[in-house]
Amino acid sequence: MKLRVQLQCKNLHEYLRELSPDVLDRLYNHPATCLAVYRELPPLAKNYVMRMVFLGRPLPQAAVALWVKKDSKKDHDKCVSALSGLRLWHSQQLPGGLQGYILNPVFKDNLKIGLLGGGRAWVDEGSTLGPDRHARDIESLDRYAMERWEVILHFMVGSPNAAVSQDLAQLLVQAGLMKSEAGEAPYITSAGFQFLLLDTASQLWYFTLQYLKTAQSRGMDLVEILSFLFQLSFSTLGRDYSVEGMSELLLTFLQHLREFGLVFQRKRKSRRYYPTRLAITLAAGVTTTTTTTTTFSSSSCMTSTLSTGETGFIVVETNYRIYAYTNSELQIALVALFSEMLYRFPNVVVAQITRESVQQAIANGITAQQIIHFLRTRAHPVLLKQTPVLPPTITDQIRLWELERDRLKFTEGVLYNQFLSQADFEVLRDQAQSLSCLVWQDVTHRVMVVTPQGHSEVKRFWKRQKSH
Amino acid sequence: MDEEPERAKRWEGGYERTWEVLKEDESGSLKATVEELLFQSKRKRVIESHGQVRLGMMRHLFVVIDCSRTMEDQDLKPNRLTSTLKLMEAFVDEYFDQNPISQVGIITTKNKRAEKLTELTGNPKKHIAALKKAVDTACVGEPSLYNSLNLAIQTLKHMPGHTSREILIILSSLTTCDPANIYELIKTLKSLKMRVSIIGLSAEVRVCTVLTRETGGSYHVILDESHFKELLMLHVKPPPASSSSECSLIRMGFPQHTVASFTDQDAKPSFSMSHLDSSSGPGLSLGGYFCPQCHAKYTELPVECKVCGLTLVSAPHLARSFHHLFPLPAFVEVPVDEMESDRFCQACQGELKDKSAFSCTSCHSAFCVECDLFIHDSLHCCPCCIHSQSVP
Amino acid sequence: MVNVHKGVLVECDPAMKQFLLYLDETMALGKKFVLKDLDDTHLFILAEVVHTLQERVGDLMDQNSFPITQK
Amino acid sequence: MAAEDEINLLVIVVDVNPLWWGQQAQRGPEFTLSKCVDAVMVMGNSHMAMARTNKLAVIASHCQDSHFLYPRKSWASGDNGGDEASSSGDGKYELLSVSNNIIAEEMKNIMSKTEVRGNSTDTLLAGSLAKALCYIHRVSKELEVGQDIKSRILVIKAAADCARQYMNFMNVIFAAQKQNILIDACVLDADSGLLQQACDITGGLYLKIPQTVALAQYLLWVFLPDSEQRSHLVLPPPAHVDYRAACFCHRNLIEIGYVCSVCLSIFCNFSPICTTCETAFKIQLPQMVKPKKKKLKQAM
Repeated sequence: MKLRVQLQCKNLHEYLRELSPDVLDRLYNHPATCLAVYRELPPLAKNYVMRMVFLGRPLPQAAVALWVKKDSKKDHDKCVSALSGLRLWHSQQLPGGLQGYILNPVFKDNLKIGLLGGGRAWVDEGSTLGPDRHARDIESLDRYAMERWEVILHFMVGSPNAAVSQDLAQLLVQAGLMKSEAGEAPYITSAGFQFLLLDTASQLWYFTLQYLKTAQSRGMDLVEILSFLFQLSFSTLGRDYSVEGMSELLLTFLQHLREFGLVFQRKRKSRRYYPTRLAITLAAGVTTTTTTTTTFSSSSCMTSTLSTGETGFIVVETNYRIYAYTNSELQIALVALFSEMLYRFPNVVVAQITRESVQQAIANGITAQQIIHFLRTRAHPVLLKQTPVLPPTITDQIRLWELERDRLKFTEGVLYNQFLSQADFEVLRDQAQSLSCLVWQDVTHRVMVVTPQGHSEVKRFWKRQKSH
Repeated sequence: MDEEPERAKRWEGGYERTWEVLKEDESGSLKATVEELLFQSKRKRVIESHGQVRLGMMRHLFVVIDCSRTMEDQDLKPNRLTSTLKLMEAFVDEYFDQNPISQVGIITTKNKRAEKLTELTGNPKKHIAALKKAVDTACVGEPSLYNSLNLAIQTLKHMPGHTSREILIILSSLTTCDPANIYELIKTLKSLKMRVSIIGLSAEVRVCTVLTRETGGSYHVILDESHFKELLMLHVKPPPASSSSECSLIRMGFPQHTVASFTDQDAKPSFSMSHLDSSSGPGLSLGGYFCPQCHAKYTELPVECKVCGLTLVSAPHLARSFHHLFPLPAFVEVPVDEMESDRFCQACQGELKDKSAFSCTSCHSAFCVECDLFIHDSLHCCPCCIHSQSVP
Repeated sequence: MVNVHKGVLVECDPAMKQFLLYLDETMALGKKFVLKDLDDTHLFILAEVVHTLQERVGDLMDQNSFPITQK
Repeated sequence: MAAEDEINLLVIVVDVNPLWWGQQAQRGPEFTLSKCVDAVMVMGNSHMAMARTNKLAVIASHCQDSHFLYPRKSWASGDNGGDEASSSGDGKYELLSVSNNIIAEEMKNIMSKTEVRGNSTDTLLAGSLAKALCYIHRVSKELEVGQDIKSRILVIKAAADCARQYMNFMNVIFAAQKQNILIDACVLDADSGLLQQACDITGGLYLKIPQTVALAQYLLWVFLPDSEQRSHLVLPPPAHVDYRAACFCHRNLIEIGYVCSVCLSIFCNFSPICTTCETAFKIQLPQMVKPKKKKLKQAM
């Protein structure tokens, strides 16, 4: 009955927790992964790790618990579970019989290497190749990255001149962002619309997660590509790195990243690559995207837009007008998803949010929250100076328009009525309740509704009951 | 308005071509001149500090707030009263920050009467609380200049001669309802060496001009809210002491803060004297400041001992006022092109991007505009001179 | 004897319920579709009308809304 | 995670007074300046590794000068901290190795360039703190709209206090307090009254470490958490701060004194003329005072 599919996106920790312990331990074998995982820990847990990283011995658990004040017990428990969940520390018996904590030795060593050095180099230096004659500056890298990424988005909305590789198209279909019926060009799904409205960092992270999901089926080693991704995210913007020493598998991966715009490589066979801002801020998307439905605080949205090097271009006024200062066909198309276009000028389009346009968007599976999030993350700096960033009249009205569609709530079910006795009703109701298929009941009128799935079970029970 | 009473009014002055400041560049853009103007206005904020003038460091100030019907005008948003009270809160904070051993009292006037909102005290919290509450007061009737001044005089005239006696009036109404001849009162004020300053919210009024001129205060009329704030903040700086004011050595106590922990067996909770007059709040606490003369306990400084009358302060309180006494001379503007040293600000290490830098007169280090402002507004000492000072 | 109906449980505000009952009585959808009136906020209806019903409710909302913006 | 939303700037001020460190090297060779700088680097690296938005600055406080060790002066000119700075190739996070190289290099520069004039054994902390504040001020001015910054200063202090700095030091403390900047102090040698006051007024932590060899551990345990996390952690209790005033005439600490109403100088005994501003005071006895001198002596 429900028409909408919510776009769910996990954060890094939720993702890692699902991996097997074996894979996790192998992941921690690279300093970059350790640093990335460390950064995503709760702030208090980061301090725990820092306090223990230079200690050789395990610490008594009781002593660790005394690190925090009494009022912050809850935060402490959260940290303990986060650290244990990610296998960053283990419990260990101390000589005196006490329980103690010790950091995962692999994690500890590699974090130390990441912080202070003393290990192997992550990659061969670009400098061994000598200076690049075609060196790229940061602006051109940014431009390149955004262009590449927009091609993918363009492809999703079906722009005629956006072409992507077969691999990528397939990935989009597998991710559920597009659908393709036999022989026809793929078209966008409602999840795809929701995806378009995310900020770039979150889009990227969602996309990466989907990529990782399918990576194993392509015969790729999860650990190898994850380590490489994290390594990229800790590289310096505007520097070149050499592909020397990369396995065949990673080279294919690199080609994929090149298509997404995460790295720049002048030619397919070029011996060097430049990570772009998209790759470096990949980790930023990790934190800001928890689930797309959560309310974002304005500041966290800020970091995500800023980090990808875009500036906001949308001004929303209380008279329901939107001014989008952009030339990008894609951005204009995105704005048009939930608004009515009024005028188009060389550097700006004027649109209007109307009830019809919002309802149309909602019918496409976009939620009000996603529209508001889209507007907020792309808000013009002028708009950002005011609090709240968006006029409350607009945000409230968009939410109200969404609620309008929810005045009726439908639940499929089977109605039981005309019970002969109260006892009969109660027996059957209790049974339905224990099968947890009871949807609704009215004791005085002896009426109840069960789910269609539970119906057969309840019916069988009733037959047996009667035959007694 | 404070200098010459017979100065030409603006409408009598020459025809000003204010728009001629703006000049287009070759491409027809105004950007350069606008930036130049912004730069100039930034720079203007560094007020020329008057070097060796004796200041009245211990101030007793009464602020009179007009609460007459005119305060309901909405030319300041949301209305004059709310806007004034908001600014007053900031003023009180800043005042005690800059004048830690001074006192303030607030008087409101409406309906031809004057009432004390708060007594003359050195505790900012009380004033802020009272101001927050005052937002709901109804603005009625006419203000009375005479009654408010009279009320302020009653308290101020008992203040010792070495302190300043000041009254600041925020006047919204164009009229005042006085029970007697105000010119007599002005004479009294003058003889008592009280300084009256006025900030007008509407327009210039003759009686105010006379009042401020006679008592040596200043009179300004606001242009808009930001100007209002600027004018109010001018009164945060201690005024030059009148030459005839007395000087004396004041006895003060510097109590030590004793922190008693719960583990200490001897520590007994005791009542703080400062809670005597406040009806709310728990008075019992462990540590505190003990008056070195009579051992009465206080939780906050500065305070005048309720028992023996000794003024209790801590050394940092006095230090807070030092920058008024030893102001940092203004830096001189030097064009960046003429500088021989590398073009980085000595303080923040940033590149000097503007056309001119600012150089300290004694150590000749160059600073950027932002640092210049910051140094004069908050820091009050030159980051580079500190180094040279120590070399004998 | 216990009676069993397959259908859809509708949960809505009382005002909306009245509107549904009105549609039912006037045979606006061409037939009766309310199987049972449960209480103030619940109805049990035929499953096949759900889609048309949503459209009708949408129409009602359209009639009740006024353009809040002028172009 | 609220900490991700704002920029967290840590400015470390290291006391590199060559006299003190020279003496220290003779006293105990196990803790030298280079060890101390290493500890600072560990602290800085840990801070920067914590979050992408964390920023670091290091200032060396010398006898007569203070130098920015990191970032370099050209820090605004680009993200890539210079071409010559490359990663160390031993698995360290690139950003960290770049910053560590810069710090080490600048440190070398200072030590080789500056010669010690005079025999002042005290470090000019006030100057370094003032520069730190200017730097913080500048960084916060350059923020983009909507960004927040939280800054704190960590002082690693070796040499003794300098009494002549008192006024400047106080000015710096009040400026920091106004900007909501914490000043933390990690003291290696004798207790510093000035820093105690600084920490107390700005709400920072003051710690005199008993074992200098373990400096890095102390830094990581006590000073790494930012103010937000400090509210959860059990940390050393606030130091007892002596707020008694010292009189200007004999430098005695006094509980009751006399304060000049004109210049706020503090005296332990009553005297008819203020020695600082030469004001003659009115005494309760009648007809003692001549007309006052209006000219004041140059104060400094």
